[in-house]
Amino acid sequence: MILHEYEARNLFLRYGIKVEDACLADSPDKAKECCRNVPAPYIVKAQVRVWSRGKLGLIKTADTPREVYRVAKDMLSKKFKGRNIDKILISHRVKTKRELYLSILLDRDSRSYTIMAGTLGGVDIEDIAKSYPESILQINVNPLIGLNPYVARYLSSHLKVDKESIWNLVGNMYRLFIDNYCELVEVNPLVLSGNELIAVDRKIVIDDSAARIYSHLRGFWEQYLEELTKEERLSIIHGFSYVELEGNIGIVGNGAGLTMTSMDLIYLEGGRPGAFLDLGGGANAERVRIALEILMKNPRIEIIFVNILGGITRCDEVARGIVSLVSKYRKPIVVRLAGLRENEGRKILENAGIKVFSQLQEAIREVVYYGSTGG
Amino acid sequence: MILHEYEARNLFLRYGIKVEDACLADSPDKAKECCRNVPAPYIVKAQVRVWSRGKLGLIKTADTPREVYRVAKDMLSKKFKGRNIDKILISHRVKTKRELYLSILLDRDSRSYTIMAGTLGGVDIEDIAKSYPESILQINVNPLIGLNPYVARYLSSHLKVDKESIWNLVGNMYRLFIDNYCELVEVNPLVLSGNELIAVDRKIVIDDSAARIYSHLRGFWEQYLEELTKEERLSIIHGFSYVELEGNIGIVGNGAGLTMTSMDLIYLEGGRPGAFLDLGGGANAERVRIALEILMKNPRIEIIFVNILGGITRCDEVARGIVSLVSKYRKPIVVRLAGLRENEGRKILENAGIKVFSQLQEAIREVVYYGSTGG
Amino acid sequence: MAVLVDSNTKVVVQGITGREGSFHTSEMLKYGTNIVAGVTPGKGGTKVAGIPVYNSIREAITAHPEITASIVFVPAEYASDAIYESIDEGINLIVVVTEHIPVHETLRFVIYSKYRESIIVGPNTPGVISPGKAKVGIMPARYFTPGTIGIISRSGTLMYEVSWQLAKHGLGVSTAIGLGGDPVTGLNFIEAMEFFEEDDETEVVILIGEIGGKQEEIFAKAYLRGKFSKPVIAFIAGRSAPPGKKMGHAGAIIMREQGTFTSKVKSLLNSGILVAEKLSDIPKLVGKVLKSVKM
Amino acid sequence: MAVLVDSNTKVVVQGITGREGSFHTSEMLKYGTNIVAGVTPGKGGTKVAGIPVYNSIREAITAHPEITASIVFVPAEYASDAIYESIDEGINLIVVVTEHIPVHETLRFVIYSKYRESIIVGPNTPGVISPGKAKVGIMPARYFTPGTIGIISRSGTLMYEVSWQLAKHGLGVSTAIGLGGDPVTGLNFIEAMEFFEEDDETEVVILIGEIGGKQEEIFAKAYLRGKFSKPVIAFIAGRSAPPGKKMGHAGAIIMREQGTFTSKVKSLLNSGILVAEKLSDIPKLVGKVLKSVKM
Repeated sequence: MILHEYEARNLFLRYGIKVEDACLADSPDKAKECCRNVPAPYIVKAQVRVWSRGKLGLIKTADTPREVYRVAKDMLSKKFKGRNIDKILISHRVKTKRELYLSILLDRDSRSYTIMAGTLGGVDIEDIAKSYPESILQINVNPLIGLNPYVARYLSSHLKVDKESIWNLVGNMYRLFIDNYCELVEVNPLVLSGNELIAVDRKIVIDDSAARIYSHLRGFWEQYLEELTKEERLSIIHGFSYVELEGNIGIVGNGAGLTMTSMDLIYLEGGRPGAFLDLGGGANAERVRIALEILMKNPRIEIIFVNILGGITRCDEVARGIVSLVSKYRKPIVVRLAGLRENEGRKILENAGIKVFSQLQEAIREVVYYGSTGG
Repeated sequence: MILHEYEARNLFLRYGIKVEDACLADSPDKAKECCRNVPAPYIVKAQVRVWSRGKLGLIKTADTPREVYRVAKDMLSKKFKGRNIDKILISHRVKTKRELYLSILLDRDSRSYTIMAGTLGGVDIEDIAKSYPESILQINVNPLIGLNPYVARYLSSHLKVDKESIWNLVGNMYRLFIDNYCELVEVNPLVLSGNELIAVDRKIVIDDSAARIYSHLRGFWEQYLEELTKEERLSIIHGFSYVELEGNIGIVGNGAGLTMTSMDLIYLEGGRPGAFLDLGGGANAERVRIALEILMKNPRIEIIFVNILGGITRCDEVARGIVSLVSKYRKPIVVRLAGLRENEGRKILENAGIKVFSQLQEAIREVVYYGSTGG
Repeated sequence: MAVLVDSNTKVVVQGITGREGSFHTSEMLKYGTNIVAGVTPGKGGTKVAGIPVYNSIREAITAHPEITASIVFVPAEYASDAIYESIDEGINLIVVVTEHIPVHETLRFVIYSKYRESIIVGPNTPGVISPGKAKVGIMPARYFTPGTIGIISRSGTLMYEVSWQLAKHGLGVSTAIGLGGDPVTGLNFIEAMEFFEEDDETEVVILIGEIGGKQEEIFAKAYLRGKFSKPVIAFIAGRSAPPGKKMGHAGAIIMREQGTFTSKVKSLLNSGILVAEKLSDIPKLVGKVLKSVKM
Repeated sequence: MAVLVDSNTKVVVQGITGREGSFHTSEMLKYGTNIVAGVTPGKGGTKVAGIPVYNSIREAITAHPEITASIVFVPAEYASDAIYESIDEGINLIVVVTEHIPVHETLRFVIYSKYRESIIVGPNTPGVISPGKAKVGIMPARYFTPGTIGIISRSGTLMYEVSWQLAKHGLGVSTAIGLGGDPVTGLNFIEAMEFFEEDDETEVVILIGEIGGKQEEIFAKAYLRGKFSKPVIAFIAGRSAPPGKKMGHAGAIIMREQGTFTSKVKSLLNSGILVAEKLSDIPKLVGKVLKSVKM
């Protein structure tokens, strides 16, 4: 889960990291009021969980409280990905000598943490990595060892900042990263103002699995769930992976690989996937029913493809679950089913007029055909 | 360095571990006064840096303040290994349900820490290990991982104590162990009184190398140095290993292996080693001179064997250092010398009437002969 | 022969008294897997499917010193502790079925397992099966028939699917290893391939990858350098996945992680590895390779 | 052939500008060791004995990617940091001369080096010498002549002594490894022996142990189990040491550590290893063994 920037800012503060003056607002009036405590000039940032807000027009500058009001009003009236923008952060625009970049991330491939330090901050790090790779220093940190003092030597010499300041900063960021099970802690830009290092914009990504079970992360997790649609929330509670796409075919499968492969095949055959729903492990009848209901209620979805390669699941149970829904929602379904009591399940479905396949490829062709003819 | 028990007790307190009521005294009067704050019955323990004080008669019980006074007077008038016993600890004798044993040590061979937990505490753990090995549970803890919760499960089930209490205790002991660079943290006995675990007697050994360089250990280190003889202190400052033995031959060598081997050979030839002094690395002329002076001043030493296999050391310099001392102290010296400018060194020594050998075995025979004839 | 598990593997089940643990203990026993003990703290002295339950791994090993492997069904909150317990007690192979273990915890115990020379499969894995010999996992047995093809898969259900398609073409599997769907796992493609490279019985290996991470690219590089001699056929799921989305366990799509479908397929092809466009192409490709191997 | 170091070894000296570092850099260069760079933070850009100095290992490796080994002269307070730096930058062999590194720190970086597959020799070691090829250490060259005998020693000066006695009997050394005098070291006897076991040139190995710890006993057990095929001759220092005393670096004599002279000699003899009573017996024993090897 990507934290909101204001949540990240609070965490930075709690770990003793210097941040800019700022104030959270949920209305243009509140935004203007914020300006009493935050000195001009300003930067106004939409609080949405997304990468590269700058490129998306979700970050604006303002020089006066009046301008802040105007920008705030505009921003708060907008939608982003179907949701209202309901919070904005009014930050002081820090005067800078230099803008730098600093992040710690979990690198799955090297089985370590990676610190990235860039001499060119304030812009998209991926662009910088392409155009000026030598401006970025990478240091791997082993999780069992933690930060060694040489890290401060390396950072100080690359970023041309005082060794003690950068050691304090990276140490605090590292503690934040570890304590909160982060996949990423990023400061961009890290501003050198006078002799102080200020973390002016930040991004934190927390591991969902940790947020699920550890009480000190519960606040972030609940805030996150609250912002989801009912369907997305339901998916998370049941451990589904649910992604909405552009097309009209809804895909349910057990296992990410199998569901993705179904999607790939539909795409290769010319169909248009409209939603991806991975049931995860344990495809029992109840879970299949809940998942199907999510897709049934999605207005973009015209046809549903269910791909259950169970083995342990009882197919007759799954079949009964499917049948109970079909009569209620009347969207066509194509099922590919295999597992325990497969024949019994097939009979139940076929009696309800649902086409059942045991070969994946055939099922896919059927779905795409249905999908392109509108069912 | 073995900490004094009262130092260990203070550390335990600082790490939130429950200990018995106690009071440090340096006179019989002070000991009696202690009894105002420490409830009867009592246990009086000499504060000396040694293993198994019980067996050595350095721990006595007392039931009344008057008895404490008597025991204290007796104990404080004694010497231990040539030094006055100048501090005693007056402890409350805790009523116990059961006496247990718990320690954490650094195990060089398994490259890990080891937790040892015994159901039979209050007696010598080595005796217990021989007679009742099944009463001791061992758990290895990897330094990069630290304590896992299962350790509490194992300890609780072996010691038959509440899981949460033992988890707290072992966690605090572990932090103490790590923070203070301990080779050993031991509680014996660990007393179960009511439902509380009380660390009634303790032993801590701290790594000298850490005590040398880390400021938070400096207090212990300086106290330790203060209690040494001038010669021992000098040895430590210069990084020598100095051990006094029973015989009359003083042995100086560079490198523990070579010095020990010299000692072994003298012993095999029937000589009696009286002191062992390993110069450690870097046998330069100045270090050789200081080391020799320590042995020259030791009244038990009648003859000195110097074994320098330098290679990089300039032998002529070493020789001049030796010669300057010989005239001053007049104890016979046998030298085995090899290294840079070996011949020049040999000449200088021989001119001063000192026998020089390049073969170890021959030199040893000469020393033993000298040693048994009284020089 | 087979890799990782066979009829000599002696298994302890961690979390045996739970719903999943007890169910799959029965299933594994039915398949012939040699399960000798179970562990659930506080449930020592009971039995599950006739298998004795102990309070700790040490108790289990004291009673059954022949134990060589563990399978972990312990819930995410307690899974790491159970895994450390097994590593510390010297168990060689630990199959972690548990889902949703925080990735920081996985990172730590995976690194530690390398130091202690324990092999961890998973987390979030269906496990390992050597058809006809033993399964230490939760895969449905019916899709697997014995043979000479090794399978290494990041996805569980795709592993079943592929094995099934092979079976329908008369092709069987020596061992199928589910690496597990989490971003960090105990075995990766290279480490799993090392076992197959050493296995006399395995003639060809199918590698089932997916978008996210760079494991497939790293494997391709090692293959190109000549680290392995056996032929490999690959399949990558996720060609149609929109960028920047988490598709199931396809891993956190954090920026700077390039593992796209295109980059994976490109580096595999570049290393002389056959890449199947569709799952259904795999048996054909295997057939071709086996013919060339035989020559 | 030789083990660990030879004329292809490219060395960086950590702490090159210190008194010890600069002196031994010259000595190693005189011996022919291939030293290509030195590191001292803050002293980058200078030279020592003609060798360029860098601020960090990464800078040194960027300028000299051929570096394969490091020798560490950094004082105890900063030594661990320097060692982690070298491990993390992928240096294969790290020889740690520094004395008095706290044992908790050594424990940590030694464990870490195993995970990263770096070889650490020491701390508190004279280093490694392959006579006639290279020395990465502080041993006096004059005592070593080339030959077919491997030496593994916990003591530095005893290693010189033994090599010298061999030389006087016309016997030479393939490689001599000083394990280091500290209680915990990177290589132990078994790990060092593994290198010699693989080395075609080494015919017999001399193991120089001392009281304290149980390394010699553990080695003996492994030898008894048949882990090694080459003949081993052992010598143990400390037969006359009084119990419970620290004799130089002979290790912390913490209670429960049995490593006495008697237990060591007993288990070595028990494993079929010849044990020399006196140092001066070693050449004779080697001669005997070599004769039987030749037959």
